[in-house]
Amino acid sequence: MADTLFTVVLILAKLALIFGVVLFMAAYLVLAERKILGRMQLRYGPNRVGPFGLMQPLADVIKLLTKEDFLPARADKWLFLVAPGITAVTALLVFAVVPFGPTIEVFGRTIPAAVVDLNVGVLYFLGVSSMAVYGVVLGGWASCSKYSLLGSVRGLSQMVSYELSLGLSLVPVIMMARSFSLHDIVMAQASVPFLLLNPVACFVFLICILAESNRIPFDLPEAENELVGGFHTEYSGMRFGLFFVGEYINLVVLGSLMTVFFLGGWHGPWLPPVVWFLIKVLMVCGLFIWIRACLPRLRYDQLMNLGWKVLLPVSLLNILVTGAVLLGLGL
Amino acid sequence: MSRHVFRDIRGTLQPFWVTLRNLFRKPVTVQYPEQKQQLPERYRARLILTRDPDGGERCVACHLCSAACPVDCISMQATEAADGRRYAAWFRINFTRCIFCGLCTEACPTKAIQVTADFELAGRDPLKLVYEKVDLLVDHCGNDNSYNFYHQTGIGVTAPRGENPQETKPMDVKDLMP
Amino acid sequence: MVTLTIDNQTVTVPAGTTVLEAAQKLGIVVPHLCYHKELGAVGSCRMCAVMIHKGTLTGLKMSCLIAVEEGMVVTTTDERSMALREQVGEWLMLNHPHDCPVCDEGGECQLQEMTIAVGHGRRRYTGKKHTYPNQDLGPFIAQEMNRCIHCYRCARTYKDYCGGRDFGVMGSRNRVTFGRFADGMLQSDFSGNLIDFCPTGVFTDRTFRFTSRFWDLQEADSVCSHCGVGCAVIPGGRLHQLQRVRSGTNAAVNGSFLCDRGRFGFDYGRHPERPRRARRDGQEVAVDVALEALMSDARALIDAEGPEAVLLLGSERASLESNWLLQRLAKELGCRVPVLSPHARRHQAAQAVAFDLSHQLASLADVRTADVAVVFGVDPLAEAPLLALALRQIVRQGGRVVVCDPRPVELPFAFEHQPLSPLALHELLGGGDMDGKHLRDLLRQAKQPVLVAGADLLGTAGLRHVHSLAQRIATDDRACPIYPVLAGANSFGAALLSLPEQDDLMTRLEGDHVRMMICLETDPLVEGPDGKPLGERLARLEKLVVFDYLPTAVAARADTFIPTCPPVEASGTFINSEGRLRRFERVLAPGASLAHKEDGAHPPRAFFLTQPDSEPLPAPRLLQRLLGGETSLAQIQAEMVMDRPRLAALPQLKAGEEGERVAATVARALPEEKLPEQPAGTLQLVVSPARYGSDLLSRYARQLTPRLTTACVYLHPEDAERHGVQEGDRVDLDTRFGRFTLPLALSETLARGCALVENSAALPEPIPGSGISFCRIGRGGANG
Amino acid sequence: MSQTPQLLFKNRKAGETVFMPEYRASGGYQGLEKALRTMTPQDIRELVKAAGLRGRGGAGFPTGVKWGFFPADAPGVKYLVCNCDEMEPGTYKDGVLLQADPHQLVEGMILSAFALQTQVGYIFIRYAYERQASNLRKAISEATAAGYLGKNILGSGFDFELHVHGSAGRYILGEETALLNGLEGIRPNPRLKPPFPATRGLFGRPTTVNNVETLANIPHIVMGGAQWFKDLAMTTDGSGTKLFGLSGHLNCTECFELPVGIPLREVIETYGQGMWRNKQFKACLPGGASTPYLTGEHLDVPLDFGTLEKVGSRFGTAGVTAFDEDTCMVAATLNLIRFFARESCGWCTPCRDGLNLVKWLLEQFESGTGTSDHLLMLKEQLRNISGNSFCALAEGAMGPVAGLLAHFEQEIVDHIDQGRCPFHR
Repeated sequence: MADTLFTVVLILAKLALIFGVVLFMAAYLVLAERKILGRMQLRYGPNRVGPFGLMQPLADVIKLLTKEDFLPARADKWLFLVAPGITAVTALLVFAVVPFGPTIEVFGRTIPAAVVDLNVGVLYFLGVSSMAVYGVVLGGWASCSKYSLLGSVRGLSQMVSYELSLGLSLVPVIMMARSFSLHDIVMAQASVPFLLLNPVACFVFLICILAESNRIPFDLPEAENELVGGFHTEYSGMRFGLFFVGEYINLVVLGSLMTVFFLGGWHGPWLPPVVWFLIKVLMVCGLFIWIRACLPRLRYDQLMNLGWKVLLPVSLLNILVTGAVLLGLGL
Repeated sequence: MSRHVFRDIRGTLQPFWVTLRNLFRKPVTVQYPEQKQQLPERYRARLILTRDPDGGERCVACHLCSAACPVDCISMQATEAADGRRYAAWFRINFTRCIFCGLCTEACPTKAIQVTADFELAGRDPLKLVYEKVDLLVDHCGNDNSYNFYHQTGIGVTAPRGENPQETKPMDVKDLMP
Repeated sequence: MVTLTIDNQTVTVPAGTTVLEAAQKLGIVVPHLCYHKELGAVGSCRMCAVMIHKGTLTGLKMSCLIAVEEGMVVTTTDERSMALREQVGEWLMLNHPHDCPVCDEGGECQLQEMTIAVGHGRRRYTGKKHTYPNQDLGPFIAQEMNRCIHCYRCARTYKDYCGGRDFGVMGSRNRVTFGRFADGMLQSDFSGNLIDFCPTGVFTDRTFRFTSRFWDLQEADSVCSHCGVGCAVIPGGRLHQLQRVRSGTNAAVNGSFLCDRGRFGFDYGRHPERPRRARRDGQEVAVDVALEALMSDARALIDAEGPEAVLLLGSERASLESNWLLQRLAKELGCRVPVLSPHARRHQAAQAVAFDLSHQLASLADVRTADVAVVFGVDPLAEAPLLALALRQIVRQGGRVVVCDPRPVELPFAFEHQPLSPLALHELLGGGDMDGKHLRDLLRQAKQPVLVAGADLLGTAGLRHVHSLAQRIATDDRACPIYPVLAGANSFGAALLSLPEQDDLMTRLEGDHVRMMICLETDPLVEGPDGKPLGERLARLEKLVVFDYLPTAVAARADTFIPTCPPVEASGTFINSEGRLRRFERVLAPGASLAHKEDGAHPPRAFFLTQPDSEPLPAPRLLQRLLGGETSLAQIQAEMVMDRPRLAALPQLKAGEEGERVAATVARALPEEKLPEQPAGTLQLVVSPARYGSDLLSRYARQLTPRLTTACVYLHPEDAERHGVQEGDRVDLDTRFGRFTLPLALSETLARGCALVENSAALPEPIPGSGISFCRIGRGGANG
Repeated sequence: MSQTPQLLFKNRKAGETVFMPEYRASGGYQGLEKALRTMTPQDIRELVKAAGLRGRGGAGFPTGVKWGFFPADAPGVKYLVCNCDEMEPGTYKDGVLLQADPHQLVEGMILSAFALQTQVGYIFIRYAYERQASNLRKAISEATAAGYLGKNILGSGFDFELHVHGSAGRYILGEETALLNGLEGIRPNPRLKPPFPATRGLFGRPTTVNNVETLANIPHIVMGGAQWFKDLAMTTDGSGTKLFGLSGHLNCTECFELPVGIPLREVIETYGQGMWRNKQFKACLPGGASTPYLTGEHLDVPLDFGTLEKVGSRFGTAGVTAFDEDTCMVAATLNLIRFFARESCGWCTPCRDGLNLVKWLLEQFESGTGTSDHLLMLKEQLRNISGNSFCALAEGAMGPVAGLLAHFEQEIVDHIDQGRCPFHR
């Protein structure tokens, strides 16, 4: 009984911690992105609210919360209301399996530094992250606006296209780690991160998560200058905020996964593992922001060509090569 | 495959370098309310109605500015003074609509409507941005100190008919001499 | 038909067409100034030069002067012709002042357009410009001679086409001026055409001076409602105010001309006392409240007293749709069919035209091309001014015009006047041979004769006679059409809609059956022939409901008043005298003007969703509300076509087009009209409309005030001598509608045995076209 | 000098006017009598055509051809109008002729009227020719008294009445259709052609308009015959004699009757007695103010319609105005253009405004403010006015300008370069 209670408390505590950290990170990623983009464009970025604009996220939240919650005429009311939630929640859910540190022993118990350590963590990640597309699709469709619909159709096909390569790019990782558990995958990289062992898979994975997160250069579902914001055209106030937050949570989550799958997780010298983990995640997020400052948006046909004609064959080939090498090495 | 593989790769990577370099440069942004910029001479902002060198209103209410205005923010009513001068009975510019494109000043044949550099027009009451003639009319010639439209028109307003420069005296139509 | 090639395009046009017109047909604009399609070509501006490559005359020629030839090859963009055109542009602009910003023509100036079209943009002449003195041409037309480019169009319009005598060309070389010999109001009744025909800003509309720019005006194709001619007009307004009227173009009716009454008499709709609010028992109420109350009153009365209790009265100035909906309303209420005109005799005459004569009516275009016209009982300038202009064209082409009318008719051309008293006119038409043979011979020899019949003076009987005369004159190879002159803008339409069971107003009002009367845009006290008895009868009614847009006498007496819109504020259909269906489109939204009230006053700064006083609704809309349910005008028209097959053209009708003639179906027998016997010692009384200020609309058009004439009684000198009165005396006139005193004027050209008064406000009861009545005359006792 | 046969001037005596007795004594009215007795109208028309008489009023249209267009057999009233509105600067031959011998015109008009079967004739005479008008009135009354005018002339059954009508005094009235308008009493703007006066002229009736000298030649043709008349000229395609009115910088400025085709040199040196004050000949107007200049190189050109057209000028009215070497041709042209611009009727744009622009341009040159742009403009004016005006006035006005640009462009350039008139001292 007490055992169960302890487990529940532990899980709740971890949840609260992760929830807090992830949301905090998401909020400040927004600010960081705006500041970094600004500096890269020789601007200051937000610098009015608080010192160096540090209170900007708070101001944004207050603003979003106090804005009118607008429901378009002829919109599908329930789906319209639910869709932003789907995006945010699925992003958060993925984080359940992400290990952010080595297992620790507390009161004689081995506690994984993740909400749960599923032995099929990779599959869970793939499955849940696929759900995220529902937020985009349902939100766009329910708005009853041609821009939203176009955005959601784009989002749907984009995500479906890249989901495949995403999954296939992880196969070599699983082959090398011989486990579906994320914890095991991290452990397998104790000496050398998979980035160095299998850079091709890492590259494919990076491109795919860029596409998954709908960020530049793959932000076709939003495409402000073509589709007026795409699937979230009709959203305002906190519902828009949820989409927005969901996108940045996703950024953190995908950064974490990148860290877990290819950057060796929490492994690193001198510093505590959690700090290493955080540093790596922030580096990935920083890369994303940097890319946003540099690359233009792809054209739709280029996007599809890249997904189906380049990434898919490359990841398939990579599996073959990885398998052959593993076989050759007799591992 | 493209024949310019290396150029393309370079083109893809170069922005990363540019942005990275920019990250450590000083931003060019002017922090507006605290710092003010020196505006260029031809800056286009709030419109005024000027007077001719003789002190008369230049505006003849010809409606050309309102016709040129792409946002229809100018309206007026012409009327006639006792000396035959055409002028605006009322003249209204709705600065909530104005986009400061300056097309009205291009269209103005009398150089009456001119732009100034006063751009700080924001306010909370839109009606306060609807300027009437009394708000627009200034006491100077603006950027042209010599032009007086009525000296060029051939109709007798500022001078009797035919006594403006470049005009002959009105002819006597009943004169039998050729 | 001739086929020629212009700029590599072939076009087939009738022989006699000029190259300029053929090019216009292809959509090629050859710049021109002195040419106008109504005035023809004179070749004075030399701008329309084109290069003729193949034809009798080749080389650089003026396209307005060269008639097309088979196989001709023309280019309009040849280098030589372009150079000449640009040069002509420069010549014309040598002395033209740079005052477009203060010129009312700016924006609709042909000179501006053509100067740009020919490519003249840079001034090379730096010498001095000519100036001219201006003339004061009266309250309607402003002159600014400096702008003149000497195209001679004004003189050709005013003198040649319209027959004005007080305007012309003076001086020579580049000092040619156009104007009157001395300052003063232009005397012609067509002076306003100078505004339309001057290609630049020499002659501008003084009533419109500095009011609006052309491009700011809301304009729509409309129909003039001052008389039965139904000229095409294009009213224009801004800030909810009608500001001017210019002539539209209708080749079958007015060409491109308009009379001054139609052009300057438009301000009845902005009369300061125009009622704009619904009223019930002296209290302002909402329109819907008033409508509901009037409906329940009517239903209650009909339930209690039977169908005779409510009388609906239509109008000759209300649109076809309004009158028809009034009939629907009668059906809905269960009362008797409406009376569609307050003037029974006039209405009967209009019915005779609409049903008996409609298959052989002439249009004004037919009148213009005729070679002999005989006019019976019409004073064209007063009753149908554009008819006078059409008749002038007959004379200009060498034809003849004979006018048989008791009045001292004046026309802007040479014509033969036979002054016949109304009874003598009937006798002549009825077969008496007084000068009749001469007329008959004249008509028989004519190649294209036309008869003009004034319905007011002739009545049904006279029209009948004119009809039979026309049948006798007509031969197999040429018809003899009749141009009828009806009074109201929609007299023909009201007659066409009338039903056989309709009675005249006074018959219906006999006895005390009628307890409630609803008048639709009419003032029976002024427009009907029975002012005084009608007034007494109206006083005995329980309810008097008036729909109108004018502050009329009957509106002042109404228990319930509901404001409606004048034609410029509504869309609808009129049928003009010649039976032509004409659509007019709404120009402005109803409502009080937003324009400044006095000098320097601003229009309101605050914003309203609805403008104050914007309540007036068009009459058809109000009637539809009474019937329950508003539909579109098109829907009403579709229903009308189902009901009246003669109006089949209605749904396809477009404003600004020529309009469709309504074809006759079955001629219907008209009652004989008995001519009254003349009592001994009396004179025949002729009540004639004045040129200005007689019809209801021009009574409320204050802009026409400068043209009003003083009211007087006219007698032939012989009659005056017999009655012992002298010119200038104040004389008493005893008529069946009362005695009144007016100064006496003598006229040699008046028919003997007649006393003529012009219908004006000076009469105790203004009675238009009272038919044949008699009066006694005596020296005025009051002040000698 | 004296061997030229004198037709029109045979009765001319200085300061005197010849009337009926002398005129008849010198063979007057014999042609009329011969024609009315022995010839048909058709014969006369063919005779004139064969004689090759060309209009003496300036345009030089063959009179016989013009008469050929006239519907002489049409019923109704027809008019014969004599154009004596001689207002062209440098032309005064008609005045001299009528001053000397008015009966010639009267006889010529009766003959022409008979040939054209017109019943009414008008002599439209310049306002300033008061003496000539009274001479004509006297001649007409004499001819009427003698039975040459009025009903049933000389028993031939032909009726003709002749009126003298004074002009209102503007140059444009010399244009035949403007003249008809002036005669009708309306504003003398030229009329649109077609219809030509031969079909619709005065008061809408067929009308023919001829110059004084043309009409005065008719009796001589009738008397002398076509071949004799043709042989009078010094060129093969010319015919008859011509009244040359000399003016300008010559020692003798009088009117002479000389054969058509006489070389310019002979006119200047023999009849004009050389240049005034022994200056050099520079240029001349060969036929009145509306003809392009001839220069020294043209001195041997025979003066006839065809030959002058070949050298780019016109014979016009043969009012030869000579200029010496000290003349500023720009100023001379400006003077002429001032006249034409002032005399424009104001009907068509090229004449009304174009001539004024030409005047202004020449003033710019003359005052020294002209530029080469102005010269270009002047050339444009020449190109655009010539041939594009409503009547011949503006085209004639551009004659001297055309001559100026053809022969004296360098003089304009000098004006521009020096910034003043080089001849101005």
